[in-house]
Amino acid sequence: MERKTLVTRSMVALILISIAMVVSPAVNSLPTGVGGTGIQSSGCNCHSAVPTATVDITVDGLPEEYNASETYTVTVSFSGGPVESGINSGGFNLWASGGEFSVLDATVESRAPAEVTHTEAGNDYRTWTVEWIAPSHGRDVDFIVHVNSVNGDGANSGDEWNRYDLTVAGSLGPGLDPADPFTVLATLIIISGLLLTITILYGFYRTNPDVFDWEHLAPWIADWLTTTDHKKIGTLYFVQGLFFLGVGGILAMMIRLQLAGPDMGFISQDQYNSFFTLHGTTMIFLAAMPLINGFANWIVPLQIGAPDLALPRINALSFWLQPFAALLIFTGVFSGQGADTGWTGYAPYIVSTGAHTGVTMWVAGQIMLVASSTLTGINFLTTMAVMRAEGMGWMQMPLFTWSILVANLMLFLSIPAFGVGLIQVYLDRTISTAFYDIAAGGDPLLWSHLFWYFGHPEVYVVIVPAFGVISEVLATSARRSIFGYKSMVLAMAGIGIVAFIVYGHHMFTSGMSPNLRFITMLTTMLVAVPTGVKIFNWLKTLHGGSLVYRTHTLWALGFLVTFTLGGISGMFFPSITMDAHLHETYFVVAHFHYVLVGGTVFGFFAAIYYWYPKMTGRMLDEKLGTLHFLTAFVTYNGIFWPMHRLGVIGMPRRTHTYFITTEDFTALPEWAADWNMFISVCAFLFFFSNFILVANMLISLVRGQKAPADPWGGWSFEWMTASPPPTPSFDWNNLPVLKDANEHIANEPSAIGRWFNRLMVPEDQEEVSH
Amino acid sequence: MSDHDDHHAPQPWGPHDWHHGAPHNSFSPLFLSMGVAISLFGLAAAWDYGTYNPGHIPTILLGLLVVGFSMFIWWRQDISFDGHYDPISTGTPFRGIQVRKVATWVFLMSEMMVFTSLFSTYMRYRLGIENCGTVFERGMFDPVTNPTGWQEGVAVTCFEPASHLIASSWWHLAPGAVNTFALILSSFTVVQALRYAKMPDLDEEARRKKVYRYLASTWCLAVLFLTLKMVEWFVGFYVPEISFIGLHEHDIVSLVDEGYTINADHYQHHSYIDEATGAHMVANIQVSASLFYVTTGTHGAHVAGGIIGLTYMTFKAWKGLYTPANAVSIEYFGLYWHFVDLIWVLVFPFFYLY
Amino acid sequence: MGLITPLYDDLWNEYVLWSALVGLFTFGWLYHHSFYYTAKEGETPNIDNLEVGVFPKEYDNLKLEFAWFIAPLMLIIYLTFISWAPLDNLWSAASSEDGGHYGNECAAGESSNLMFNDDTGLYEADCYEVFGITGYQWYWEFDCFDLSEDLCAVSTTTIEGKDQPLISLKANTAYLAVMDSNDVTHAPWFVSLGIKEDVLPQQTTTQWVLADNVENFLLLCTEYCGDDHAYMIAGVSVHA
Amino acid sequence: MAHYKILGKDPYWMNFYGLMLLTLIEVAAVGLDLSDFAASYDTTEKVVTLWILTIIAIPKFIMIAAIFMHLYGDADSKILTLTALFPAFFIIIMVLFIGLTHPDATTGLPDWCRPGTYGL
Repeated sequence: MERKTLVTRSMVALILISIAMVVSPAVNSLPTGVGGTGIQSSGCNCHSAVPTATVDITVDGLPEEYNASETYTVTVSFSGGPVESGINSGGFNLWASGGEFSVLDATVESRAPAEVTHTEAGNDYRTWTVEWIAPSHGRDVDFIVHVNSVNGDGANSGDEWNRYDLTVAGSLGPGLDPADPFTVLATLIIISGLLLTITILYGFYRTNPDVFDWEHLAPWIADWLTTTDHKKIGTLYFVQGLFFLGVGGILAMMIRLQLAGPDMGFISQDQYNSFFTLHGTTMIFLAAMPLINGFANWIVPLQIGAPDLALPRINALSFWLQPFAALLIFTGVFSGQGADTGWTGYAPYIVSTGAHTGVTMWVAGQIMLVASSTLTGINFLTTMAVMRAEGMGWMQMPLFTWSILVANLMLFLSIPAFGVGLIQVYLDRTISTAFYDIAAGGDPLLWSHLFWYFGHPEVYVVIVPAFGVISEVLATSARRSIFGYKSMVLAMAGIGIVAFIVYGHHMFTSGMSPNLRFITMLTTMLVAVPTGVKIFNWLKTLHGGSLVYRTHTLWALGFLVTFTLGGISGMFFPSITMDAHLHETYFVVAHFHYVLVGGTVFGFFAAIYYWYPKMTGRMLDEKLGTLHFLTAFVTYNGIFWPMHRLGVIGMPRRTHTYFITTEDFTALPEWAADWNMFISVCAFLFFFSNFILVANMLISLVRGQKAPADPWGGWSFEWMTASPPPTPSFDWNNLPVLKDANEHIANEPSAIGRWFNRLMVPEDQEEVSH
Repeated sequence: MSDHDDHHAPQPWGPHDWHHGAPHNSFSPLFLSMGVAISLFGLAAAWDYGTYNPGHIPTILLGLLVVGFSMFIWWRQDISFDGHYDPISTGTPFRGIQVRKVATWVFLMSEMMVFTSLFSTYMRYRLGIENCGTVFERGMFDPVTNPTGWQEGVAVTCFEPASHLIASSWWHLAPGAVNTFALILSSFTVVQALRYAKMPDLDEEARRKKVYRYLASTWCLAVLFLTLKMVEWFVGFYVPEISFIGLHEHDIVSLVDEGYTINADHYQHHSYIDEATGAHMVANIQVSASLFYVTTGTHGAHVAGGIIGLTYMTFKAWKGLYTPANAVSIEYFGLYWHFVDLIWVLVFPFFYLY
Repeated sequence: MGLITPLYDDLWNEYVLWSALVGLFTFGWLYHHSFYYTAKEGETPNIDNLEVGVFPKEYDNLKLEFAWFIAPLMLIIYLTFISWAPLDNLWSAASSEDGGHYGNECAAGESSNLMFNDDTGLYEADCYEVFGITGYQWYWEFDCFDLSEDLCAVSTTTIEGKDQPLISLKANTAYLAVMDSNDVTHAPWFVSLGIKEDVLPQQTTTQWVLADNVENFLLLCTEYCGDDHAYMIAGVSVHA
Repeated sequence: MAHYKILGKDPYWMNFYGLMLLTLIEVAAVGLDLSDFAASYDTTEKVVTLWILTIIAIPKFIMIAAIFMHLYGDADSKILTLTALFPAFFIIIMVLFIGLTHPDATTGLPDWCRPGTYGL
């Protein structure tokens, strides 16, 4: 009985989710929806329900086969239907799949380059003439003509209409229809979703091939939907993060297609704006952050020797807020009303009626993400503060745990500013408050301040966990303890503090208070110090070590290269004189992709290869891994290295096209277009190279070698548990105790140490534990 | 098919088995997220730049229903909690303190940042936009003698603090002042509830009554707070004649009826009338009104959230389920509630008085 | 590389030099260690005796760590110092009494005489002219105030098949652009001069437009402003 | 829980009385006509009121935090006080950077960083 109700109820939940998933992206962002009158499909049905065959349409002037780019004079006329009265006799609509119409007289107006219709004045005729300029591509062109035969009484009754289709051959024969970018995007996302579903089903099948039936599938799914176990939630985060990494990648590919050459017409301006906005939002909030949370969920409790997180149910809540937020963020994308503000969403554009209506939903989705991040922050900070195993002081925590601690501290102290800003925008856009209403005295820079107060710590939140990963991976691979553990921790803490006082460098050219601009110029320079310490410490760790090359080692070394490059290019921005030129160019794009892809994503790749055996109990394939590293690393640099140059010579970011020097004006040199093509090609190669990783993960899950508890020889607690670890991860009644290879713990603390101890350790423990 | 727990299947809906470390599955997070998303969607659909589309109100209600349902699951799983497995910290600086108490404090850290953001917004606008009173004192426009003055019929963009209305008369201030006392009193009742729940030498029925009554009065005070807020914002009230203190019968008009709204681009106030000519200064005060309503509204939303929690706790106390062992969960709520009170200590002088 | 303005180029060259040095140092170190300190095939030695459940032996050297705390610090202090003086030039005060580099606003007929002083590494001028820029969704509007035709002229030109505004400026003249926006935030980027500053509605911002070379180039919008942002361009023509 | 007394009485009650008293003073400060007092200090009534309100808000704040929220007198008070004070730095930064700055055109480097004699 109990199992049965469980199944029924989970099914209800599943159905609700499916409905939400199906409906939400299809819902038009309010209040306007998909444009277009639908005349091509439904005809002029206001004049009568069905077409009348006796209305006879003739189209003169079109050849059997057209010559490319030649101009033809086309006459549309008809006979039949009600008697002509001289006034309001008829109307027409002529649509072509290619070429352009140009209007000859006042009886005709153009609705689109390849669509013409009659004007008010043209209503009195039954013959119209236009010019058609044939396309240059030489493919067949379809024409669709609709005519209304009208009786002139001013009402629609008694009118008749008909439709006539014809095709004009081109020299190259029929061509493929150009794809609508929305169709491409939707198709790709649906395919990804299907593949994901199949993978999940296959995963279930592999768990127990004997019972592949509904009775077992339903509770299995219900268990995943309701789980509060940190490892399962971590896996859910991975699934979400990798899925959206793919979606963000698809968006990036469409952007790169558009930018492959100057003035490409693959996607429209409008679509471009909405795609780059969603690319940014998706990659930061729906791909990078869930991946971080995935690792944090999996590894942090294992590393500190805790059976689970401090607040498991809150943990489940922080995860489930994310997919629903994603639905809101993507609302309106396919109807052309997706958010088009850039991920920074600068005011006052974000609250203006000129922005797409989907912006409201995008803001709403991000409000949910703010809630999710806050809850995650509370959960992890509490866990790390209170659930460390005996013997593990702050300064004995593994560096990955430290990095998550610093990241969460930054995140949850800064994200309320963003949340408040978002709520202000949300209210401005719904109930019409006036926070960013410029006419009422609103200050557009307030949004920038609130956004970057969060936004700058946020980019460190994304990179710092990668620092932790690299520290673990490099030390273990070099078979050494990390060099300068304390300075590593201090450097991370320093980055955490500095993050809050440098955000003004995003606003050097924004009209912000000059005092603050100058202060942040000085503080931003400081960022180089802790990052420099970290990089040198990593290098010194290798010294005298004995590097064992595995895939995660490769990725870690690759991280060192790309992150150092990204760090160096970052040093150009705090100098305001240079920033005045470099701000908002492809130099910036190159810089932050070097640190966010070369830093964060490469860090994640290292982490996946490093911890996958622990998570699944199977080793990943080293050959495929090396192949993945080589292809991805090379193509990655091919994408972003040339962008530095493009930025310096004057290519602005967030633009749908770029301008090549003409006789009249200096703009980008011609080779800039070649480099853009090169970048686009590399981008596709990079995109596809990551399928090697996906394949590796799936194949290894099934056929991989069984993993031992400690395959790489690390020291922290996660290697103590079996692979995969049991649930609960450690026995509540028999928690692990950390030993220490150093002797200093036994030493007497110094005077400051004694004061600190007195401050930090409650004297009377009886009091507080009842 | 959930695997490692040998002794019971996880129950995603029903009461928890509070056995330590056993997976305690829950549908609540899933439904809560779904409900929040539906409500936000409905809210954005129902209002579009101030245009109201009542057709989408059911969507909001549906969302709130789902949220309510998820809270119900959550509470159903929680009500059997008797404090026996309240996790205790093992890490050094917090050793011995309840884990969830630490979590509550960490949560309050982020709440501090929320209100700091709101106050920073307030300061920026308060200092950045000229006060309406200052503009008025500059006098009427004259191309020669007073080129910076205001003109009849032309709206001036300026900052009009709500306190100009509220602190203008004792009766206007009354709801806010009563609210201040109500919140302090409710802080006190919560802490009393905690004290009696913890008192070890109290018999069960006496404890049940004390805790239940103190929590219930907290609930009432919180509801009183929101009610008075609504009166002050939207309703206004009637003042009877009390002749021996010289009070005459009149109505106190609500802020909204005074024209102090987020859409007030032609706001007038009786003190902004030029005595010599009788001309009105009109002002665009949308920013100041937005700030007032959203900041005090955020605080109000926290009170409303507290009421939701209190409803459940009062119910649990009425059932007599608080014992010295799990009394500390009243403290978790209490910390939040005192924090809301603290915020009011700042909001009240800066939005109602100054 | 670069060749934007001397102000920018000097800084750029210095930064690129230091980047190259830091890069060479780091990558040299990295490549040496990653090839030199390598385990033999199939071997997994354990140098610091890492053991599961034991916090590893500390491996540090305070002097070294301090050294590479100080080294980047010195470098950034130096980089801040060299960025400082050009910033004063970029953000020059608008009158010579306040330490401005471009004198006071030109009287009628007075010539600006903008030139780059190689000794100080800064631009200097006797006086400056003022013109206005206003951003609209999605076009630029220039205002020459009462400047003569020679100093500032506004017309239209065809760029990529569309009519766009064109502003003509005189070479070797310092201009102060006084900027405003009609709707949302935009930012005019004088690409060949390497400068940009946001224009904000209901607020005035300024920037120094130091037209020193004869050149025709594009002015692009570099703050995202909506649908036609990419095509919000104008021509700038600097004549002798 | 409180294990101490204020003036020999129960701390919660005493705290409650104290808070009520301070709030009454606040309301009175707004209601009373302080313009003469303000004039004697060469300032306006608004300024005086603001000062009174700010000064009273501080002890109220501390009383609630210390006694009702148990940041005084409990075994865990010290560490929880430190936890509560942790965001102070970030709050100060936000108030300074967001609350107290204003958009401005760059009419020269800020005065405090133009010694006038530097150069390359």
